[in-house]
Amino acid sequence: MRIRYFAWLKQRVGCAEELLDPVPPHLTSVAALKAFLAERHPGFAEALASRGVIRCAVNHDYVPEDAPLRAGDEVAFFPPVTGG
Amino acid sequence: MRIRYFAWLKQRVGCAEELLDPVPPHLTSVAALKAFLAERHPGFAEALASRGVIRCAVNHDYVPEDAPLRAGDEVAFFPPVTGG
Amino acid sequence: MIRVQAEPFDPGMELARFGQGRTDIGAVATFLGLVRDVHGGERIAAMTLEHYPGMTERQLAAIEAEARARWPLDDCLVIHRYGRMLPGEPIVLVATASAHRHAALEACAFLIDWLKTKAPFWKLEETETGESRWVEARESDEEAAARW
Amino acid sequence: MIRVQAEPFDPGMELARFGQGRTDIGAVATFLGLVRDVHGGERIAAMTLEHYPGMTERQLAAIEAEARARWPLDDCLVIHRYGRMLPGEPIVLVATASAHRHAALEACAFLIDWLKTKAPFWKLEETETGESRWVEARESDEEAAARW
Repeated sequence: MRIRYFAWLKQRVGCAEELLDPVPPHLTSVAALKAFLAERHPGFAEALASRGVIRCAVNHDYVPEDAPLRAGDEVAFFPPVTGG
Repeated sequence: MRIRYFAWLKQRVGCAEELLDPVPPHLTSVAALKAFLAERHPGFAEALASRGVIRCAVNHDYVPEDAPLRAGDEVAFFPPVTGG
Repeated sequence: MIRVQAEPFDPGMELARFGQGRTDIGAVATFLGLVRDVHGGERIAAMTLEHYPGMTERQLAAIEAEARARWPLDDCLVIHRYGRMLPGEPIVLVATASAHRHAALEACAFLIDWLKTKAPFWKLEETETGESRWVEARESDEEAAARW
Repeated sequence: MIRVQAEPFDPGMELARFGQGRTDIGAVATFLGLVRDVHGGERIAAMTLEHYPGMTERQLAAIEAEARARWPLDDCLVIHRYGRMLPGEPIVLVATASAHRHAALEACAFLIDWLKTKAPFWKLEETETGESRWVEARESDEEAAARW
């Protein structure tokens, strides 16, 4: 599973992407992955707690908290978008 | 007083403009002028009766029926506009 | 700025010029109206726009002033043609510039809606069979103008 | 059509090309977003747009498909840049073409509103003093997108 971070979240976490291989078997939902990454990266935990909603996309689509995850997924976390 | 007609109203009346000089003294409002022109031009009377609202402008501004008129005014009658 | 002219204009060039050299404009909205080759199911060969010189400029200037009073616009342009034109040719261009996108977008929609019901233009269509007919005003245009 | 690119584009040329050669389009609406030289009272020297390659194209295509499903569009173009750009440079262009003006205008406003809240771009501003800061998302953008 490939994890990607964008914008200021990338700076807070300290990396642009990381690979989970093998994927810990309990990471079957976005919520579980978030909790896992929050333990691994204090910056991620802080961002989740303090900067409002962190958006999540799986395989380039927005997904809710309870979305299921599979080993080959690309999961991205990022702040609210500011393009246009 | 200069009277102008536009679009299909011009064709119905049969002229683009006419001068009222001197202006009959009772033509002190748009309503009075309309009645006067309806007697003079059957096509104008018909248009007033059958084609919905004829718009009126005095000196290039839209005016209501009871707007007062003066001898030097330019008064225009025309169908609803269709530009843009 | 208001321009009423018989000559064709180049929408791309007008947009390129609009707000050129300025760096404080965040948003530009434009509306371009073109002659269509079909109307009411019939092929249109050409369109002639009659207008009321003098009143046209006065009404367009009033509509522009109203837009500038309602929205914080950095710039505003209305070009409207009169005379005979062919399908595909531009009839009208409205452009608005603002620091904020909703101001630009709304002012642009407002300008074309008001212009459609207040600017003294009348369209005469020529069908491919050689007939000429005046385009009827549409109630939906009055409703669109009334929402502002 | 969707274009995501680092290179600048020429809005005038894009508008000139858009719908070129067609005679069935009555209305073209465009929205152009530009880099402003001031934000939150501070002078901006440059702006860098980060994006999420792959997801950007996917989201923009979905937004375009949604617009085409909601309005009868003859054509639709979204160009969005990424990378570093200077004040006055174009960031985004949305263009819509339709037989009917309200379809073109509404679809254009919809596209930019949705794009603002769904397309994965993030603006990093450089102030004139050399500082960099990420632009905060605005609640008003969420509200604007929610009205559609």
